[in-house]
Amino acid sequence: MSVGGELSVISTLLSSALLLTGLLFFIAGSVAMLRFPDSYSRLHAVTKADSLGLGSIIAGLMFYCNWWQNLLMLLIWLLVLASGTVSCQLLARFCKTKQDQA
Amino acid sequence: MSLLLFDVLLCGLLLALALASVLSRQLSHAVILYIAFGLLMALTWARLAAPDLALAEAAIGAGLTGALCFTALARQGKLAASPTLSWQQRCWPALFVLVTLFGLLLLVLQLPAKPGPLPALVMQQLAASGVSHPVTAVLLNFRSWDTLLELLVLLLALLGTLQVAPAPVYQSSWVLSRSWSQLLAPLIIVLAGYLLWAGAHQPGGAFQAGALLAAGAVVLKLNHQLNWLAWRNIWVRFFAIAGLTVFVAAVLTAWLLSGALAEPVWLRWPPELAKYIILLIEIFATLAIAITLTLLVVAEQPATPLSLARQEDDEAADG
Amino acid sequence: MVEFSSSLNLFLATAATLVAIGVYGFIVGPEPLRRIVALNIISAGIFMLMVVLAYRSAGPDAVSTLADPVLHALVLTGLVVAVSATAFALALLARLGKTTADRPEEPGP
Amino acid sequence: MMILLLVLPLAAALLMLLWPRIAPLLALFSAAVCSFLALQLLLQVSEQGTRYWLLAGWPSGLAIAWQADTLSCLLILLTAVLQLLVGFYAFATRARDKLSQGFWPLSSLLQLSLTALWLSRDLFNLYVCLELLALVAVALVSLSGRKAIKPALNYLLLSLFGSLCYLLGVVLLYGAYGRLDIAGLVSQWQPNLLTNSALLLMSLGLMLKAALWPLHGWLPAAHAAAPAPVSALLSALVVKGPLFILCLLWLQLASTEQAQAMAPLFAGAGLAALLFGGWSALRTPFAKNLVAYSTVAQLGYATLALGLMLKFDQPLIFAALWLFVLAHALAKAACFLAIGEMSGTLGGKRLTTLKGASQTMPLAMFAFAVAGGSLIGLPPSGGFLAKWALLQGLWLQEQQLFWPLALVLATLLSAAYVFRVVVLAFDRADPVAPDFSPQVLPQWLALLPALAVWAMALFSEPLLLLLRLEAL
Repeated sequence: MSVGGELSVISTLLSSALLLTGLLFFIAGSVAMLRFPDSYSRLHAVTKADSLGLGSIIAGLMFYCNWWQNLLMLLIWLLVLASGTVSCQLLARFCKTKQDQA
Repeated sequence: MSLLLFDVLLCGLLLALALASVLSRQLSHAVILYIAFGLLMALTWARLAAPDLALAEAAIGAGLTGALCFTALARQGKLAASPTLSWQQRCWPALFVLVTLFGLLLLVLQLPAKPGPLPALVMQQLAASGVSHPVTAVLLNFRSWDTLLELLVLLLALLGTLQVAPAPVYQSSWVLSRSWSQLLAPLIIVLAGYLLWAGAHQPGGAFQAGALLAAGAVVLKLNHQLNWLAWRNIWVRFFAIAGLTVFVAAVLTAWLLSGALAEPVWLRWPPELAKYIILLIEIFATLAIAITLTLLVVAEQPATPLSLARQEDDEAADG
Repeated sequence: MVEFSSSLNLFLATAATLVAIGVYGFIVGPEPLRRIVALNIISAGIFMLMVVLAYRSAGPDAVSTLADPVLHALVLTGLVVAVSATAFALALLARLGKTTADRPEEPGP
Repeated sequence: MMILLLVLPLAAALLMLLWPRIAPLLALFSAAVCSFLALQLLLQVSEQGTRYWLLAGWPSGLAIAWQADTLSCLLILLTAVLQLLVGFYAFATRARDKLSQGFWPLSSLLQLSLTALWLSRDLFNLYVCLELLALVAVALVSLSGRKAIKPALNYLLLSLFGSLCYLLGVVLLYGAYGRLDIAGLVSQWQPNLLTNSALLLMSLGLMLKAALWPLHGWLPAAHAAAPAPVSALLSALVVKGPLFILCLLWLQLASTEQAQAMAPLFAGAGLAALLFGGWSALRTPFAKNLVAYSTVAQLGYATLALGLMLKFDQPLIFAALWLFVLAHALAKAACFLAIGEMSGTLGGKRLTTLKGASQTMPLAMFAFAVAGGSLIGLPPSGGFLAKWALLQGLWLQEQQLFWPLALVLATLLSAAYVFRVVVLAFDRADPVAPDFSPQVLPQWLALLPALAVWAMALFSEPLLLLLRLEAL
């Protein structure tokens, strides 16, 4: 994947910006996970920020790869998005039932 | 230089996670940190030119061990904070461990840098092994006896688990997660098939494929699917031991085929058939590994006579 | 080349430290589940030592020549053995938790 | 033939999982055939000399190495025969003891893993065998239900820790020499810091697994909690596996200086085990714990013999080491079966249950007394044979008064704990229920290994010759 040398300046800048944005979202999500008070807001922070973060990192990486790898990365992103959504819902429901019981 | 920076970061994170997992006050934190540690280990294997291990670690080490630990946590009931230890209880072991660490560092840093004779030997014999991926060749031809015993270890862990495991704690299933797991299933089967097929010439193989299949089956089973997948079903038992059975059958057949030789050699595959034998073993081993790992994670109380005494024991306790 | 060897030493030292951390966790405990996690950390350290040794035998240009496949195969075997043993230990632990949880309900002898 | 010895128990175990109904039959059949095959193999090897195999015919280093010398063959034979005996006992008492069906496949797998261990001469393969052995042993212990879970978990965790120590040592050796077969390592062996530490690490792990003093803490609880046939197998066979590897390491791999340096440590640990184990056996109120502590003490003899062997390099002491192991295996199997039978029939775990057992269950008590005689070392039992060989070996060295004296002290201790049971048994029995009718067959089965250990004296010449043929 080390074809980075052939990229134009704009592409490099763009991809770096995307990568940095993704990183920022990840860090924000992780900090929120540690700092937020209850399960719901943590879930909210983690799933949203991480989906977006992963998306922009993948977008940033797309400048370096061929179409086949890009397709795979997109697929991975979709899978992560969907499973993140499902597991977020599951956890939230679990929390809700526990709350109701208590 | 950037690679060195990456390495420093990776190692630092690994150590921090391991330390935090050991020292954390709550057991649940320890488990979560350990799972993160497992994922980073997979990354480390990839960094150290061991893609086979990265695949296996991601599936087995992080995924299944994590699921197992969480099941254990769930079974323990309420999450109590760990008993606090006095500083003496922490200090003396720490001192001892520091001395050990110093000794170990001294040792590992003086290991010679020259490679041993085996890698060259593997490359030299690779053509005769029937596969072109050296790790698979070592696993299923050069040191196949280890692999047979290892399959046995896996089966044994299952036997032991079935004997002792209490009834699993099921949460009620939910439509969305069930349909999502059903959606994932074909993808996982395709991926596992690919890994299995790839194992002959590139990273991948029975264990990785089996672990992946098991992960899919565990998710399905947690959603109340695959109800036939239980030890009391004779076909499940049959396939759980199929890996070993086919292995032994192949050994015996190969041994009988080589009977023409003055001294038949055990575990020797005939070179022209080696490829097919290894493929056959791998297919059945994958199925066996998948079933075994699934049952290990979602062990149900068997209705087979495997543990009659245990059930009576339980009934006595209930009565 | 300098970078290669300093990286390697770094990984070697990390492996040794992981083993030490695991040993500490195993000795201090105190819950069985944490001991099991600690055992897994020890085995991760040992496997890491093996993988670094394998990587080292390949030399600095590890992309072109392969790392020691024997060690990789041994680690794979070790991984499966470790996960089997962990699963069994966790099953025993779960059973133990159930037994101790049941005890108060039993009529005392 | 070699292959059948491994394939038969494996195939039997797999079939048992499919059809649990015929499990006992299969187990007994495979054990019987294996006993016969092992005897054949022993005869063949003692006539034609040691046999070597490189598995799958790959060049040395790449392939896993096997070796069948007389010692390995003797141990294989012992494993198969004890398996058969214990299997018969378990079959005869299955109705009363409610032994789980899980016992049968596990016992066959135990036989397989031990046979694989006795044959293997490859450090990593030995590690896999050790893990297999540990998992089988723990699964067997956990058969007896809830009371065994805690000891079983403890046993498993310590055993895993021991395996990891051993594995770390193996990895260090591989890092240094790049190979795993013992023969190959011997040819390149150099005594230095690296090999020293690797040997020490491996020994630490193996001593933990073999329950050698001072790492024996887990053994009494685990062995006492298991069902009687399982305790017999564990004490007689399972702890001997790591001991065997320990001997391989120190007698084959280690250089003379390393061995000399380690000798006093082993001898001291052996002596401490003898004294401590004997004393604990004298104090415990439970019958099975007494026998389990006696295992700790008797393993002390083997450790002591290993230490002295390393020090004096005397073939007679080597023979003594393995005579101890053989005699102890047979005697301890008899002890556990007899005690299990008595406490099963009389109902109770305490030693006081055995009061008057000489009148209520004379046969089982006789078996215990006869086996105890070998544990003490009364002539002409197997235990005596071993002790005599050890003393003879020491005699050949001058100025050795300390060790014989220590042996006498240890003998007195073991006599004390055996007589503790025997005296209790000869007390007047409490009146028994009118329908009291102990089963006779299991008692005879307990007596058989006890008689076998005394019969060892008849074969003392060939046994000594077999074991002296080669120092491993």
